[in-house]
Amino acid sequence: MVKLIYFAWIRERIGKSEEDIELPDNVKTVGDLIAHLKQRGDGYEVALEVPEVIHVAINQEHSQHSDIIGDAREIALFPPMTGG
Amino acid sequence: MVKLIYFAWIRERIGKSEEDIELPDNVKTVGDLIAHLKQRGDGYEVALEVPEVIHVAINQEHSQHSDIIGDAREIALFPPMTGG
Amino acid sequence: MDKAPTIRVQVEDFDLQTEIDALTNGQRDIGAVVSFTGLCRDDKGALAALELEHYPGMAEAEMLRIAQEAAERWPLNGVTVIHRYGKIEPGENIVLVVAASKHRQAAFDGASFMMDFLKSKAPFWKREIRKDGSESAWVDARDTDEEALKRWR
Amino acid sequence: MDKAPTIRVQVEDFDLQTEIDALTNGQRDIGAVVSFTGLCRDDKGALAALELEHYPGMAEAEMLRIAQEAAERWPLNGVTVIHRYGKIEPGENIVLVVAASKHRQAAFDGASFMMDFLKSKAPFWKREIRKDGSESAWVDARDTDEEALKRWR
Repeated sequence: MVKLIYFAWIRERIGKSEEDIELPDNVKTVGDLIAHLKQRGDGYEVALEVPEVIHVAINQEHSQHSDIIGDAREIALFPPMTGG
Repeated sequence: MVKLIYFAWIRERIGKSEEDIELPDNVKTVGDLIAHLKQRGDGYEVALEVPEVIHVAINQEHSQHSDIIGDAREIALFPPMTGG
Repeated sequence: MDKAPTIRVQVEDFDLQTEIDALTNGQRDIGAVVSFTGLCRDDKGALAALELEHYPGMAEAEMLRIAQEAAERWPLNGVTVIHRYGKIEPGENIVLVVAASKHRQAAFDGASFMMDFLKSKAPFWKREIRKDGSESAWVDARDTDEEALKRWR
Repeated sequence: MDKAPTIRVQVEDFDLQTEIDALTNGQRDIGAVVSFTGLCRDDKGALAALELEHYPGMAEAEMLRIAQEAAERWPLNGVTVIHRYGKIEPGENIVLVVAASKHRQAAFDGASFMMDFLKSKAPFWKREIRKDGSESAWVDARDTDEEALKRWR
Protein backbone atom coordinates (compact mmCIF):
# COMPACT_ATOMS: atom_id res chain seq x y z
CA MET A 1 0.00 0.00 0.00
CA VAL A 2 1.20 3.47 -0.86
CA LYS A 3 -0.35 6.78 0.15
CA LEU A 4 -1.06 9.11 -2.76
CA ILE A 5 -1.50 12.84 -2.12
CA TYR A 6 -2.80 15.38 -4.63
CA PHE A 7 -2.46 19.16 -4.66
CA ALA A 8 -3.95 22.24 -6.34
CA TRP A 9 -5.84 21.57 -9.59
CA ILE A 10 -4.79 17.93 -9.66
CA ARG A 11 -6.54 17.51 -6.30
CA GLU A 12 -9.61 19.34 -7.59
CA ARG A 13 -9.86 17.35 -10.79
CA ILE A 14 -9.36 13.98 -9.11
CA GLY A 15 -11.83 15.08 -6.46
CA LYS A 16 -9.90 13.94 -3.40
CA SER A 17 -6.83 15.07 -1.54
CA GLU A 18 -5.38 11.66 -0.75
CA GLU A 19 -5.96 7.93 -0.95
CA ASP A 20 -4.19 4.64 -0.23
CA ILE A 21 -3.77 2.30 -3.18
CA GLU A 22 -2.15 -1.02 -3.94
CA LEU A 23 0.30 -0.72 -6.84
CA PRO A 24 0.13 -3.46 -9.51
CA ASP A 25 3.40 -5.28 -10.13
CA ASN A 26 3.87 -3.66 -13.55
CA VAL A 27 4.01 -0.16 -12.01
CA LYS A 28 7.73 0.32 -11.50
CA THR A 29 8.41 3.98 -12.26
CA VAL A 30 6.74 7.33 -11.60
CA GLY A 31 5.74 7.37 -15.29
CA ASP A 32 4.09 3.93 -14.89
CA LEU A 33 2.15 5.25 -11.91
CA ILE A 34 0.80 8.23 -13.84
CA ALA A 35 -0.28 5.97 -16.72
CA HIS A 36 -1.91 3.59 -14.24
CA LEU A 37 -3.82 6.37 -12.46
CA LYS A 38 -5.16 7.75 -15.75
CA GLN A 39 -7.17 4.53 -16.12
CA ARG A 40 -8.95 4.97 -12.80
CA GLY A 41 -11.69 7.29 -14.11
CA ASP A 42 -12.60 10.58 -15.76
CA GLY A 43 -11.27 12.82 -12.98
CA TYR A 44 -7.84 11.14 -13.13
CA GLU A 45 -7.88 11.25 -16.94
CA VAL A 46 -8.47 15.02 -16.95
CA ALA A 47 -6.10 15.72 -14.07
CA LEU A 48 -3.21 13.81 -15.62
CA GLU A 49 -3.96 14.59 -19.28
CA VAL A 50 -0.55 16.20 -19.89
CA PRO A 51 1.98 14.06 -18.02
CA GLU A 52 4.80 16.53 -18.80
CA VAL A 53 3.42 19.08 -16.32
CA ILE A 54 2.82 16.60 -13.51
CA HIS A 55 5.40 16.88 -10.75
CA VAL A 56 5.88 13.95 -8.42
CA ALA A 57 7.50 13.70 -5.00
CA ILE A 58 8.42 10.35 -3.47
CA ASN A 59 8.63 10.46 0.32
CA GLN A 60 8.60 14.29 0.11
CA GLU A 61 11.48 14.55 -2.35
CA HIS A 62 11.20 15.69 -5.98
CA SER A 63 11.40 12.78 -8.43
CA GLN A 64 11.76 12.27 -12.17
CA HIS A 65 9.17 10.34 -14.20
CA SER A 66 11.86 7.76 -14.88
CA ASP A 67 12.56 7.18 -11.17
CA ILE A 68 11.81 3.78 -9.63
CA ILE A 69 9.08 3.93 -6.98
CA GLY A 70 10.51 1.08 -4.89
CA ASP A 71 9.03 0.86 -1.42
CA ALA A 72 7.78 4.44 -1.25
CA ARG A 73 5.37 5.15 1.59
CA GLU A 74 4.06 8.47 0.25
CA ILE A 75 3.82 9.73 -3.32
CA ALA A 76 2.51 13.21 -4.09
CA LEU A 77 1.32 14.49 -7.49
CA PHE A 78 1.07 18.21 -8.13
CA PRO A 79 1.22 20.86 -10.86
CA PRO A 80 4.20 23.22 -11.34
CA MET A 81 4.79 25.13 -8.13
CA THR A 82 3.89 28.80 -7.84
CA GLY A 83 5.12 29.76 -4.38
CA GLY A 84 7.58 32.44 -3.44
CA MET B 1 37.81 82.91 -3.05
CA VAL B 2 37.05 79.22 -2.92
CA LYS B 3 36.20 77.14 0.13
CA LEU B 4 38.37 74.06 0.57
CA ILE B 5 37.17 71.19 2.75
CA TYR B 6 39.26 68.25 3.93
CA PHE B 7 38.17 64.87 5.24
CA ALA B 8 39.56 61.86 7.11
CA TRP B 9 43.35 61.51 7.11
CA ILE B 10 43.76 64.41 4.68
CA ARG B 11 42.04 66.67 7.24
CA GLU B 12 44.23 65.26 10.02
CA ARG B 13 47.50 65.72 8.12
CA ILE B 14 46.67 69.23 6.94
CA GLY B 15 45.52 70.02 10.46
CA LYS B 16 42.32 71.82 9.60
CA SER B 17 38.91 70.83 8.30
CA GLU B 18 38.37 73.79 5.98
CA GLU B 19 39.76 77.10 4.78
CA ASP B 20 39.06 79.82 2.22
CA ILE B 21 41.84 80.51 -0.25
CA GLU B 22 42.43 82.68 -3.29
CA LEU B 23 43.47 80.59 -6.28
CA PRO B 24 46.42 81.87 -8.35
CA ASP B 25 45.68 82.38 -12.04
CA ASN B 26 47.81 79.42 -13.05
CA VAL B 27 45.63 76.97 -11.09
CA LYS B 28 43.16 75.84 -13.74
CA THR B 29 42.52 72.16 -13.04
CA VAL B 30 42.02 69.94 -10.01
CA GLY B 31 45.54 68.59 -10.62
CA ASP B 32 46.92 72.15 -10.57
CA LEU B 33 45.15 72.76 -7.26
CA ILE B 34 46.70 69.68 -5.64
CA ALA B 35 50.18 70.72 -6.85
CA HIS B 36 49.58 74.24 -5.55
CA LEU B 37 48.43 73.07 -2.12
CA LYS B 38 51.49 70.82 -1.73
CA GLN B 39 53.61 73.98 -1.60
CA ARG B 40 51.70 75.41 1.34
CA GLY B 41 53.62 73.53 4.04
CA ASP B 42 54.63 70.21 5.53
CA GLY B 43 51.11 69.09 6.48
CA TYR B 44 49.90 69.62 2.92
CA GLU B 45 52.97 67.90 1.52
CA VAL B 46 52.37 64.79 3.61
CA ALA B 47 48.59 64.81 3.08
CA LEU B 48 48.86 65.08 -0.70
CA GLU B 49 52.03 63.03 -1.16
CA VAL B 50 50.37 60.52 -3.50
CA PRO B 51 48.05 62.54 -5.77
CA GLU B 52 46.60 59.37 -7.32
CA VAL B 53 44.68 58.53 -4.15
CA ILE B 54 43.31 62.03 -3.62
CA HIS B 55 39.63 62.28 -4.52
CA VAL B 56 38.21 65.72 -5.25
CA ALA B 57 34.64 66.97 -5.35
CA ILE B 58 33.73 70.30 -6.93
CA ASN B 59 30.50 71.75 -5.57
CA GLN B 60 29.74 68.35 -4.01
CA GLU B 61 30.19 66.34 -7.20
CA HIS B 62 33.01 63.90 -7.92
CA SER B 63 35.64 65.33 -10.28
CA GLN B 64 38.64 64.12 -12.23
CA HIS B 65 42.12 65.59 -11.73
CA SER B 66 41.92 66.90 -15.30
CA ASP B 67 38.66 68.79 -14.65
CA ILE B 68 38.64 72.59 -14.88
CA ILE B 69 37.87 74.26 -11.55
CA GLY B 70 36.11 77.27 -13.12
CA ASP B 71 34.11 79.32 -10.65
CA ALA B 72 33.73 76.55 -8.04
CA ARG B 73 32.48 77.74 -4.66
CA GLU B 74 33.42 74.61 -2.72
CA ILE B 75 36.15 72.06 -3.37
CA ALA B 76 36.59 69.03 -1.13
CA LEU B 77 39.66 66.78 -0.94
CA PHE B 78 39.40 63.34 0.60
CA PRO B 79 40.90 59.84 0.53
CA PRO B 80 39.17 56.83 -1.10
CA MET B 81 35.77 56.37 0.49
CA THR B 82 35.08 53.53 2.90
CA GLY B 83 31.38 53.83 3.65
CA GLY B 84 28.65 51.25 3.16
CA MET C 1 27.33 27.72 8.63
CA ASP C 2 27.59 28.12 12.41
CA LYS C 3 23.87 28.44 12.94
CA ALA C 4 21.12 26.05 11.80
CA PRO C 5 18.80 27.58 9.18
CA THR C 6 15.52 28.99 10.45
CA ILE C 7 12.70 27.48 8.36
CA ARG C 8 9.04 28.25 8.98
CA VAL C 9 5.74 27.70 7.16
CA GLN C 10 3.04 29.74 8.82
CA VAL C 11 -0.26 31.60 8.49
CA GLU C 12 0.93 34.61 10.50
CA ASP C 13 2.77 37.60 9.10
CA PHE C 14 6.45 38.15 9.96
CA ASP C 15 8.47 41.16 11.07
CA LEU C 16 11.66 41.60 9.11
CA GLN C 17 13.71 43.40 11.77
CA THR C 18 12.76 40.76 14.35
CA GLU C 19 13.87 37.98 12.02
CA ILE C 20 17.15 39.69 11.18
CA ASP C 21 17.87 40.41 14.85
CA ALA C 22 17.28 36.73 15.65
CA LEU C 23 19.64 35.76 12.84
CA THR C 24 22.50 38.13 13.65
CA ASN C 25 22.15 38.30 17.43
CA GLY C 26 25.38 37.57 19.22
CA GLN C 27 27.46 37.22 16.07
CA ARG C 28 30.08 39.93 15.60
CA ASP C 29 31.44 38.64 12.30
CA ILE C 30 28.39 39.38 10.12
CA GLY C 31 28.94 42.35 7.84
CA ALA C 32 26.11 41.94 5.35
CA VAL C 33 22.49 40.87 5.54
CA VAL C 34 20.34 40.61 2.41
CA SER C 35 16.62 40.05 2.69
CA PHE C 36 14.03 39.34 0.04
CA THR C 37 10.37 39.90 0.81
CA GLY C 38 7.78 38.69 -1.68
CA LEU C 39 4.44 40.48 -1.50
CA CYS C 40 0.98 39.82 -2.89
CA ARG C 41 0.69 42.03 -5.98
CA ASP C 42 -2.44 43.24 -7.73
CA ASP C 43 -1.63 44.90 -11.05
CA LYS C 44 -5.13 45.20 -12.44
CA GLY C 45 -7.07 46.05 -9.30
CA ALA C 46 -9.18 42.88 -9.71
CA LEU C 47 -7.62 40.70 -7.02
CA ALA C 48 -9.31 40.25 -3.65
CA ALA C 49 -6.70 37.86 -2.28
CA LEU C 50 -4.41 34.94 -3.03
CA GLU C 51 -5.13 31.60 -1.40
CA LEU C 52 -1.92 29.64 -0.85
CA GLU C 53 -1.95 25.86 -0.58
CA HIS C 54 1.14 23.89 0.44
CA TYR C 55 2.39 20.37 1.05
CA PRO C 56 2.96 20.19 4.82
CA GLY C 57 6.16 18.36 5.67
CA MET C 58 7.64 18.51 2.21
CA ALA C 59 7.42 22.32 2.14
CA GLU C 60 9.64 22.61 5.22
CA ALA C 61 11.93 19.80 4.01
CA GLU C 62 12.43 21.43 0.60
CA MET C 63 13.02 24.88 2.10
CA LEU C 64 15.67 23.35 4.35
CA ARG C 65 17.34 21.58 1.41
CA ILE C 66 17.47 24.88 -0.51
CA ALA C 67 18.90 26.71 2.52
CA GLN C 68 21.57 24.04 3.02
CA GLU C 69 22.50 24.10 -0.65
CA ALA C 70 22.95 27.89 -0.44
CA ALA C 71 25.14 27.50 2.65
CA GLU C 72 27.31 24.99 0.79
CA ARG C 73 27.80 27.30 -2.18
CA TRP C 74 28.52 30.55 -0.32
CA PRO C 75 30.17 31.39 3.01
CA LEU C 76 26.98 32.26 4.90
CA ASN C 77 26.75 32.86 8.65
CA GLY C 78 23.04 32.12 8.74
CA VAL C 79 19.84 31.97 6.69
CA THR C 80 16.13 32.33 7.37
CA VAL C 81 13.32 31.18 5.09
CA ILE C 82 9.67 31.85 5.98
CA HIS C 83 6.71 31.11 3.71
CA ARG C 84 3.11 31.97 4.57
CA TYR C 85 0.03 30.04 3.47
CA GLY C 86 -3.73 30.64 3.61
CA LYS C 87 -5.45 33.81 2.41
CA ILE C 88 -3.14 36.74 1.65
CA GLU C 89 -4.37 40.13 0.44
CA PRO C 90 -2.63 42.57 -1.93
CA GLY C 91 0.20 44.40 -0.18
CA GLU C 92 0.69 41.62 2.37
CA ASN C 93 3.86 39.55 2.78
CA ILE C 94 4.06 36.07 1.27
CA VAL C 95 7.66 34.97 1.63
CA LEU C 96 10.87 36.04 3.35
CA VAL C 97 14.42 34.96 2.65
CA VAL C 98 17.38 36.31 4.62
CA ALA C 99 21.06 35.55 4.09
CA ALA C 100 23.82 36.80 6.40
CA SER C 101 27.50 36.78 5.52
CA LYS C 102 30.79 38.50 6.14
CA HIS C 103 30.71 40.27 2.76
CA ARG C 104 27.92 41.56 0.61
CA GLN C 105 28.29 39.48 -2.56
CA ALA C 106 27.78 36.15 -0.79
CA ALA C 107 24.70 37.52 0.98
CA PHE C 108 23.21 38.82 -2.30
CA ASP C 109 23.97 35.61 -4.19
CA GLY C 110 22.74 33.36 -1.39
CA ALA C 111 19.42 35.20 -1.08
CA SER C 112 18.89 35.35 -4.83
CA PHE C 113 19.69 31.64 -5.22
CA MET C 114 17.25 30.66 -2.49
CA MET C 115 14.45 32.72 -4.02
CA ASP C 116 14.96 31.22 -7.48
CA PHE C 117 14.78 27.72 -6.07
CA LEU C 118 11.85 28.45 -3.75
CA LYS C 119 9.84 29.70 -6.74
CA SER C 120 10.28 26.49 -8.71
CA LYS C 121 10.92 23.81 -6.11
CA ALA C 122 9.01 24.62 -2.91
CA PRO C 123 5.59 22.91 -2.94
CA PHE C 124 3.27 25.91 -2.75
CA TRP C 125 0.42 26.78 -5.12
CA LYS C 126 -1.38 30.09 -5.48
CA ARG C 127 -5.01 30.59 -6.40
CA GLU C 128 -6.47 34.01 -7.23
CA ILE C 129 -9.68 35.05 -5.53
CA ARG C 130 -11.25 37.85 -7.58
CA LYS C 131 -13.13 40.87 -6.32
CA ASP C 132 -16.05 40.34 -8.71
CA GLY C 133 -16.76 36.87 -7.34
CA SER C 134 -15.91 35.12 -10.62
CA GLU C 135 -14.42 31.64 -10.39
CA SER C 136 -11.01 31.65 -8.84
CA ALA C 137 -8.09 30.52 -10.97
CA TRP C 138 -4.84 28.77 -10.16
CA VAL C 139 -1.82 30.93 -10.94
CA ASP C 140 0.26 29.57 -13.83
CA ALA C 141 3.94 28.87 -13.32
CA ARG C 142 6.10 31.29 -15.26
CA ASP C 143 8.63 29.92 -17.74
CA THR C 144 11.04 32.63 -16.59
CA ASP C 145 11.13 30.98 -13.16
CA GLU C 146 12.41 27.73 -14.68
CA GLU C 147 14.87 29.76 -16.75
CA ALA C 148 16.14 31.51 -13.63
CA LEU C 149 17.44 28.23 -12.24
CA LYS C 150 19.83 27.74 -15.13
CA ARG C 151 22.21 30.48 -14.06
CA TRP C 152 23.05 28.58 -10.87
CA ARG C 153 24.28 25.43 -12.62
CA MET D 1 9.69 55.60 -10.25
CA ASP D 2 6.36 56.78 -8.78
CA LYS D 3 7.81 57.65 -5.43
CA ALA D 4 10.76 59.93 -4.65
CA PRO D 5 13.74 58.07 -3.13
CA THR D 6 14.05 58.20 0.64
CA ILE D 7 17.60 59.34 1.48
CA ARG D 8 18.81 59.85 5.04
CA VAL D 9 22.15 60.37 6.79
CA GLN D 10 21.69 59.98 10.52
CA VAL D 11 23.22 59.05 13.86
CA GLU D 12 20.20 56.99 14.97
CA ASP D 13 19.65 53.33 14.19
CA PHE D 14 16.89 52.31 11.76
CA ASP D 15 14.18 49.64 11.84
CA LEU D 16 14.01 47.62 8.66
CA GLN D 17 10.34 46.68 8.77
CA THR D 18 9.37 50.31 9.44
CA GLU D 19 11.39 51.47 6.44
CA ILE D 20 9.94 48.79 4.16
CA ASP D 21 6.39 49.56 5.30
CA ALA D 22 6.96 53.25 4.54
CA LEU D 23 8.26 52.32 1.10
CA THR D 24 5.51 49.89 0.09
CA ASN D 25 2.58 51.43 1.93
CA GLY D 26 -0.40 52.06 -0.34
CA GLN D 27 1.19 50.48 -3.41
CA ARG D 28 -0.47 47.26 -4.58
CA ASP D 29 1.84 46.64 -7.53
CA ILE D 30 5.02 45.83 -5.58
CA GLY D 31 5.84 42.14 -5.64
CA ALA D 32 9.46 42.13 -4.48
CA VAL D 33 11.47 44.05 -1.90
CA VAL D 34 15.20 43.47 -1.49
CA SER D 35 17.06 45.01 1.42
CA PHE D 36 20.75 45.15 2.19
CA THR D 37 21.88 45.89 5.72
CA GLY D 38 25.56 46.54 6.35
CA LEU D 39 26.72 45.90 9.91
CA CYS D 40 29.82 46.75 11.90
CA ARG D 41 31.94 43.61 11.87
CA ASP D 42 34.70 42.57 14.25
CA ASP D 43 36.56 39.52 13.01
CA LYS D 44 39.45 39.56 15.47
CA GLY D 45 37.68 40.66 18.61
CA ALA D 46 39.91 43.74 18.84
CA LEU D 47 37.45 46.40 17.68
CA ALA D 48 35.68 48.63 20.19
CA ALA D 49 33.80 50.65 17.57
CA LEU D 50 33.96 52.31 14.18
CA GLU D 51 33.81 56.09 13.98
CA LEU D 52 32.20 57.22 10.73
CA GLU D 53 32.92 60.62 9.27
CA HIS D 54 30.97 62.00 6.31
CA TYR D 55 30.69 65.01 4.02
CA PRO D 56 27.37 66.63 4.93
CA GLY D 57 25.45 67.77 1.89
CA MET D 58 27.46 65.80 -0.61
CA ALA D 59 26.69 62.51 1.16
CA GLU D 60 22.95 63.01 0.67
CA ALA D 61 23.45 64.36 -2.86
CA GLU D 62 25.57 61.38 -3.90
CA MET D 63 23.19 58.86 -2.33
CA LEU D 64 20.34 60.48 -4.27
CA ARG D 65 22.32 60.35 -7.52
CA ILE D 66 23.00 56.64 -6.99
CA ALA D 67 19.32 55.98 -6.19
CA GLN D 68 18.19 57.84 -9.30
CA GLU D 69 20.68 55.99 -11.47
CA ALA D 70 19.33 52.67 -10.16
CA ALA D 71 15.77 53.77 -10.91
CA GLU D 72 16.78 54.62 -14.47
CA ARG D 73 18.38 51.24 -15.04
CA TRP D 74 15.68 49.03 -13.51
CA PRO D 75 11.89 49.30 -13.20
CA LEU D 76 11.80 50.14 -9.49
CA ASN D 77 8.71 51.28 -7.58
CA GLY D 78 10.74 52.88 -4.83
CA VAL D 79 14.13 52.93 -3.08
CA THR D 80 15.41 53.83 0.37
CA VAL D 81 19.03 54.57 1.28
CA ILE D 82 20.02 55.29 4.88
CA HIS D 83 23.61 55.71 6.11
CA ARG D 84 24.56 56.22 9.73
CA TYR D 85 27.55 58.19 11.01
CA GLY D 86 29.24 58.70 14.37
CA LYS D 87 30.32 55.86 16.66
CA ILE D 88 29.01 52.40 15.73
CA GLU D 89 29.80 49.24 17.71
CA PRO D 90 30.23 45.68 16.40
CA GLY D 91 26.88 44.11 15.54
CA GLU D 92 25.23 47.50 14.98
CA ASN D 93 23.75 48.67 11.67
CA ILE D 94 25.75 51.02 9.42
CA VAL D 95 23.85 51.22 6.16
CA LEU D 96 20.51 50.23 4.68
CA VAL D 97 19.51 49.98 1.03
CA VAL D 98 16.02 48.89 -0.04
CA ALA D 99 14.71 48.42 -3.58
CA ALA D 100 11.08 47.62 -4.40
CA SER D 101 9.88 46.35 -7.76
CA LYS D 102 7.24 44.29 -9.45
CA HIS D 103 9.60 41.35 -9.98
CA ARG D 104 12.49 40.00 -7.99
CA GLN D 105 15.38 40.38 -10.41
CA ALA D 106 15.04 44.16 -10.72
CA ALA D 107 14.86 44.48 -6.93
CA PHE D 108 17.99 42.33 -6.44
CA ASP D 109 19.94 44.13 -9.17
CA GLY D 110 18.86 47.59 -8.03
CA ALA D 111 19.88 46.95 -4.41
CA SER D 112 23.18 45.33 -5.38
CA PHE D 113 24.01 48.20 -7.77
CA MET D 114 23.29 50.83 -5.12
CA MET D 115 25.50 49.08 -2.56
CA ASP D 116 28.43 48.78 -4.97
CA PHE D 117 28.25 52.48 -5.75
CA LEU D 118 27.70 53.57 -2.15
CA LYS D 119 30.87 51.71 -1.16
CA SER D 120 33.06 53.56 -3.64
CA LYS D 121 31.25 56.84 -4.28
CA ALA D 122 29.42 57.96 -1.14
CA PRO D 123 31.67 60.30 0.92
CA PHE D 124 31.97 58.35 4.18
CA TRP D 125 35.17 57.31 5.94
CA LYS D 126 35.58 54.72 8.68
CA ARG D 127 38.08 54.81 11.51
CA GLU D 128 38.69 51.85 13.82
CA ILE D 129 38.70 52.45 17.55
CA ARG D 130 40.49 49.57 19.22
CA LYS D 131 39.70 47.93 22.53
CA ASP D 132 43.31 48.10 23.76
CA GLY D 133 43.39 51.88 23.38
CA SER D 134 46.08 51.80 20.68
CA GLU D 135 46.01 54.54 18.07
CA SER D 136 42.94 54.35 15.90
CA ALA D 137 43.44 53.70 12.19
CA TRP D 138 41.52 54.76 9.09
CA VAL D 139 40.06 51.80 7.26
CA ASP D 140 41.67 51.22 3.85
CA ALA D 141 39.51 51.13 0.75
CA ARG D 142 39.35 47.65 -0.73
CA ASP D 143 40.40 47.14 -4.35
CA THR D 144 37.54 44.67 -4.71
CA ASP D 145 35.10 47.52 -4.16
CA GLU D 146 36.48 49.38 -7.19
CA GLU D 147 36.40 46.11 -9.12
CA ALA D 148 32.75 45.60 -8.20
CA LEU D 149 31.75 48.73 -10.12
CA LYS D 150 32.99 47.31 -13.40
CA ARG D 151 30.18 44.80 -13.76
CA TRP D 152 27.61 47.61 -14.02
CA ARG D 153 29.22 49.31 -17.04
